[in-house]
Amino acid sequence: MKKMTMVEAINLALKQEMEKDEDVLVLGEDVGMDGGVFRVTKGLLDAYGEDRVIDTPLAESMIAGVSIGMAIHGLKPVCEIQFSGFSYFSFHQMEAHAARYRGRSHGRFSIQMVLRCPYGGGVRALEHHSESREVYYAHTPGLKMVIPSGPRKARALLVSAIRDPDPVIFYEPKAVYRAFREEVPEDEETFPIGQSEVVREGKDLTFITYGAMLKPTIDAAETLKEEDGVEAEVIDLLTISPLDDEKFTESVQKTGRAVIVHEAHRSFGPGAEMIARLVEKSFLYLEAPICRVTGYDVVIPLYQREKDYIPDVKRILKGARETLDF
Amino acid sequence: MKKMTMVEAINLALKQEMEKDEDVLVLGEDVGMDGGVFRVTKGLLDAYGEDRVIDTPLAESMIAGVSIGMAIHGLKPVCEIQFSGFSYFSFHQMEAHAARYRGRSHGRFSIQMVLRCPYGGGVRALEHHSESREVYYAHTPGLKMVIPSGPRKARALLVSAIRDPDPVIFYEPKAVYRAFREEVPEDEETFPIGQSEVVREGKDLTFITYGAMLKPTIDAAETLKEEDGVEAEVIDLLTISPLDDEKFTESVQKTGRAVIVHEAHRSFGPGAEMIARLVEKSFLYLEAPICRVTGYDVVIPLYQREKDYIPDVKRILKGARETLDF
Amino acid sequence: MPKKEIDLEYKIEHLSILNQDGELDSELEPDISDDLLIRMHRMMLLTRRFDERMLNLQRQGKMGTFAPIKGQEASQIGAVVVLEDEDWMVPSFREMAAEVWRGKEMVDMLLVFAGFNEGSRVPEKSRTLPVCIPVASQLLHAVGIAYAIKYKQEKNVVMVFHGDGATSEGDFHESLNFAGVFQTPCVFVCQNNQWAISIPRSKQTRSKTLAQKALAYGLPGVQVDGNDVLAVYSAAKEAVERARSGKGSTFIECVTYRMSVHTTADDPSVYRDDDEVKQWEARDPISRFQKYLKDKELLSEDDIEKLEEEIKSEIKGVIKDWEDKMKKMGDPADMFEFQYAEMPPHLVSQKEEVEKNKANR
Amino acid sequence: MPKKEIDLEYKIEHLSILNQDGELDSELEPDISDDLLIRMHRMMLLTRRFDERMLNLQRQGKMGTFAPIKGQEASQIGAVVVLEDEDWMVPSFREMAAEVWRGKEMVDMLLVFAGFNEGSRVPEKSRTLPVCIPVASQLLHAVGIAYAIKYKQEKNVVMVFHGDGATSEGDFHESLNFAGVFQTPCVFVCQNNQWAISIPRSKQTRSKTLAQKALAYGLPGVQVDGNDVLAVYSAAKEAVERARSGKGSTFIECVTYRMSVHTTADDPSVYRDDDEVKQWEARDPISRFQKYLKDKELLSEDDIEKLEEEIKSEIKGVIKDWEDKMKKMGDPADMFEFQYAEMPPHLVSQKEEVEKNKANR
Ligand SMILES: Cc1ncc(C[n+]2csc(CCOP(=O)(O)OP(=O)(O)O)c2C)c(N)n1
Ligand SMILES: Cc1ncc(C[n+]2csc(CCOP(=O)(O)OP(=O)(O)O)c2C)c(N)n1
Ligand SMILES: [Mg+2]
Ligand SMILES: [Mg+2]
Repeated sequence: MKKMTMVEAINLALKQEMEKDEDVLVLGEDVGMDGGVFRVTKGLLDAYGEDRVIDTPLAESMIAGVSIGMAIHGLKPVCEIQFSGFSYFSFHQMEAHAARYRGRSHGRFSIQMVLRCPYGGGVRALEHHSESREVYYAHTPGLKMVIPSGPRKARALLVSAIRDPDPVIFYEPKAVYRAFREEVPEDEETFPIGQSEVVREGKDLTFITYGAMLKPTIDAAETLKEEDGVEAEVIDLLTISPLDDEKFTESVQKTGRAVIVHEAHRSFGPGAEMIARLVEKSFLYLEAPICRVTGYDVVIPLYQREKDYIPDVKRILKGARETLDF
Repeated sequence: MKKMTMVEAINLALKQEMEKDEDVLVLGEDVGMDGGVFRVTKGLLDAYGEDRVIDTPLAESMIAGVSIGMAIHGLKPVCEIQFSGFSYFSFHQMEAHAARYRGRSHGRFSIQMVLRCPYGGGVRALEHHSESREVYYAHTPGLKMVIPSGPRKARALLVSAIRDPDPVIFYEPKAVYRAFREEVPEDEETFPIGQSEVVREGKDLTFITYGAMLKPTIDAAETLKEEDGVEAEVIDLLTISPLDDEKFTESVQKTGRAVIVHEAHRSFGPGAEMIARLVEKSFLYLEAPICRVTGYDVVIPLYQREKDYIPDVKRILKGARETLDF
Repeated sequence: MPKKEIDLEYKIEHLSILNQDGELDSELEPDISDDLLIRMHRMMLLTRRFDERMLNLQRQGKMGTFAPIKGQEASQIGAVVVLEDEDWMVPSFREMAAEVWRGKEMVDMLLVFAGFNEGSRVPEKSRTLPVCIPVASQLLHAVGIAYAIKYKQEKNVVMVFHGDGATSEGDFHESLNFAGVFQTPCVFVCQNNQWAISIPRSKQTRSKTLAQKALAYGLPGVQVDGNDVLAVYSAAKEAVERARSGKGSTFIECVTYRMSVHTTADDPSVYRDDDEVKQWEARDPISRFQKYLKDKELLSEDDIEKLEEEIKSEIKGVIKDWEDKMKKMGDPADMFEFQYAEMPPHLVSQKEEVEKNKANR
Repeated sequence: MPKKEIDLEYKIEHLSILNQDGELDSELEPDISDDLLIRMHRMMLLTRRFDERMLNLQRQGKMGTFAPIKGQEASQIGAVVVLEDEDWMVPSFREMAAEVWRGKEMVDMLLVFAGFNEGSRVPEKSRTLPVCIPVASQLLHAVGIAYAIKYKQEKNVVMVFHGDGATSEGDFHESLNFAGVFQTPCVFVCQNNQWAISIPRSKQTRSKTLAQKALAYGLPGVQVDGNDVLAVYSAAKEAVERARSGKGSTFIECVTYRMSVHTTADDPSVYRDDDEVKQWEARDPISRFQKYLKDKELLSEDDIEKLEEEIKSEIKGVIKDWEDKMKKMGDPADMFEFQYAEMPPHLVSQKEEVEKNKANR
């Protein structure tokens, strides 16, 4: 198997789905000639032409709204918003329409579209390029919200997202884009949307995380083993909404302790929902308060202080140890 | 004291603040001549003229963005988005700018603006007129999010919001607009933003709620007393963000049991944050899982099924009894 | 200061064929078959009466909010009749006449306005979108469909409706720009009915016409008398032909008038003069069309009387049907349907919750 | 079909005064004091060199992403010098020259691009907004400020900058429409540098000029040679005077060119021809202005040499200052400042968390 970065793996998913299905097309700012500002759509224009790899004018509401229209007429658009921080320009289109045409038409129209965007910190970028606001989408009925953590899952999930009859918001952790390589099979691979995965087994503590936070969380789990003799289970959510609460419920009912790790702001953040579900379904199993290791409730600072905003191994360890010591 | 509806009380707040401070002005669609589609701004145009009570063209991003500019030059705009369902057209302006100019300018600019909009179900309206999506704003650092429950509080909170140096999203429960009257003092009254209120005392159970849900929650509390001999405490949040977790922490540490009631969708909804805070701060006091009685995770249906979507006394009672029986 | 003028190769024209007294500019008379003329007239009258009836039902408390179309029949029917069934029609929320022409069941309209989601269903073959409440947002769907048509090398077109107020929204701008850049087969029909709730056209924008906004996107724009069904037809026909033959989008401003309330929740007496309404009554699109049809001997007073009776009983039938249907509807658990192609686990359990609650009541 | 043409009373003109060889159309020569001319030239040269230096620092890994201005000095300086201190200037993210003219400290720019929030501070008296990254969204703030000025019956104006790509955004449309309806004292300066990252002007919109977009809002629009600092000055002067005298907004399209990369994260060789860049190098705004100044005997080769030296040491000083400042910065707990006027309890406790973490490291 070839070793790929996440950028290459996503590119592969796009290429193969376009090869297989003429209805799949790609649109966004600079996705054509330029191959995307992160080179995720590189080579697609040459392979499929400008009708199928569409360099749009600079307008995010348009990108989302036009994709909705395309889906109504049977296409399967994969649109790119250059950075998640600009996806709020199209938020009303996703909330009012992508999420609702199925219901509004009483089942007639499927908005089979994927809205891809890089999110999160880690690339020394300017303001608005480092946010992690998946909650806006996760709280919106009718949308699905997916966040892969590594190249192989990104490829498999994107293929599933493109084939999913519902609109999928696909947040790509830009810190992971070129951070490491993974073996990615050339042959088709999918991964079910709505399903999380236990990526490390353990009996003492459950970590729930996703996206760029998976790596430091696994590192923390390893340290806990080495330094504290603690076996931590790590769950990679992969889909944020609809939330797969089965796997983490099962895990926490075994370990009795949970730590949630995400880049997003803490208050009204994704972790709160996981805590709520754990309280609802596993109250009597909980041996300690569930800990949130998260971004703070401030605008993410420019890159010099970014590392203090984004959870790192030290903060994860601290949260885990407090939970274990409770 | 005069008895007023919430519409009249909000109108009074606007009138008095405009009378007192020339920098306060009102803008939005149909707020002038028409006095607003709910008549909240009635009479203001006649009293203050069209430069101060501005009928804008039909463009929500403009309404928010222009308000931000006005605030930068020292005005205190109170803008109206006709229904909260259309406020997402301006979401990027609130997220990217209203919330951030203070930080971005390192303290130089205050975006002293209020964005008012009617929210929630209950008026037999068309699609997009009944949503309750306060989480979008509550999760956004730099914004404040306020939801009054009755005429008197609405008036006092709006005055405080207008005087608050930070941008305040002011959601008005349209189901309450004309539902009942309350005595509202003619003389100035304010209520601190960021502070909740215990509106009914009790020792057995804590209800946490706000907006249009306060009324059925109090009714449920009364029923519990009559039928079950249970003394429920009821907390009216009033401010959703920054969340006043002190009062409900104190209450739940006394009662050991909590039920959260809101119209918003359940998943990744406001209730989740309250549960997370309770788990973090009051874990050992909890005698039962915290129950969420909420809107479901579906687009709010048109009015024939709306009553099945929005929590009512029966559903609140059911949640409370399950919590009490745990 | 003297500067070099740039030739924009551009002009904005106004088209009027049948004036307000029903007098014809015969040079411009479009070639419409007698049969089509009669069906257009019937639809205009039917929807006028249906509109009146709905207002009535709403006032009786039998329905929630709706947006009457009175006065805009010509600008809707004149445009929409030009479409083939396989063309797409994208309405805003005030195109009841155009929707009914396209096959939307009147009983479904009543159901929506009475608060039943079922009424917004779109039958399998229909290419008419459901109404769109958020102003101007549907324009992007229209150009997206148009792009898809072009991509698939099909020959259909899209016609999208919107109001004068809608021209102020960002989504309007982004749609027309997309249409210009990609030369999509999409015809924009602006129903300039002079008002956006309480905001008159003059306060909506400072541009002299709405039609000229097309220039910003390199698109042709034309203004027509929207109460003149022949003018609307001619402009729409030309625009649809342009689109169908691959020449791209056209923007049509129909100058018409909202003779009734904005919606049933609105009271226009607060903000507009009765005089203005009276002036526009004289320009009624139906009476002027009737005069034309009479002049052509396609219609007599007798025919009109018979037609009115026919329409009355048709509407009566629809209402009966509606009342019957409503009795069979309203299962609260239905709200969980059609949220996703497959119901995810959390909705399955919430649905069970609702069913349990229902059983316990 | 024959229709009645509507007189739009409208034309779009192109203004050019100093051609690419520095030859003057003396009839159009604006009346600018020698002192101002010299200061304009100095600023253009200073910011050209500073831009080059920043690119250098970025390539060495000392700074993060930034957007070079090379080639756009005239269209920025020509416009901004017309403003008074009490006027407002609202930049996008590529107006370094205009910002420095307005008093923005170069050291602060370096700080921002090196990832320190402190660099975006706005001094108490300054009426220049911080840069705005989300394209076109700043236009609404500009017209809002302009409304506030008018409301307060003050005499100042607002000048707002944006790019060609920005004209596609909904916020652009909504801003110009607001400016038209309320006749706000706001001058729009569009830096049409031919590219929006990899999207050429021709794919951004089908309209022949960007200037003509103003027609949609009933605003005057004009196109100028943006590499001709005299033309930009003249157009800006006229527009600012119009605005100041209560006659409302003007839209100015400066036809210029982005001679460098979009940002330091961009590689234009992927999407644009070197030949195009070469053509535009011949139209460089600085060399042509220098020729004009030499012809006027306001500048000699010697002066230029001296100036280059002066600038070099000025920039050196700035960089030294920057390096010193950076050493004193970076307390992580600072991220909690300026989120709200008063720090709410949850931030107080999160700040404590950060301080505790810091202490434990
Ligand atoms: C985005 C959005 N903002 C506000 C509203 C509330 N609203 C409904 S109709 C309307 C006026 C629309 O005016 P126009 O486009 O002229 O259409 P008309 O109602 O005249 O047919 C407004 C403001 C809405 N539905 N959507
Ligand atoms: C709303 C938004 N969308 C996308 C981007 C990413 N982006 C930054 S600059 C740019 C191109 C801007 O082009 P133009 O307006 O011509 O300005 P220029 O960069 O040429 O100065 C894009 C797409 C952004 N900053 N904001
Ligand atoms: Mg209208
Ligand atoms: Mg550009």
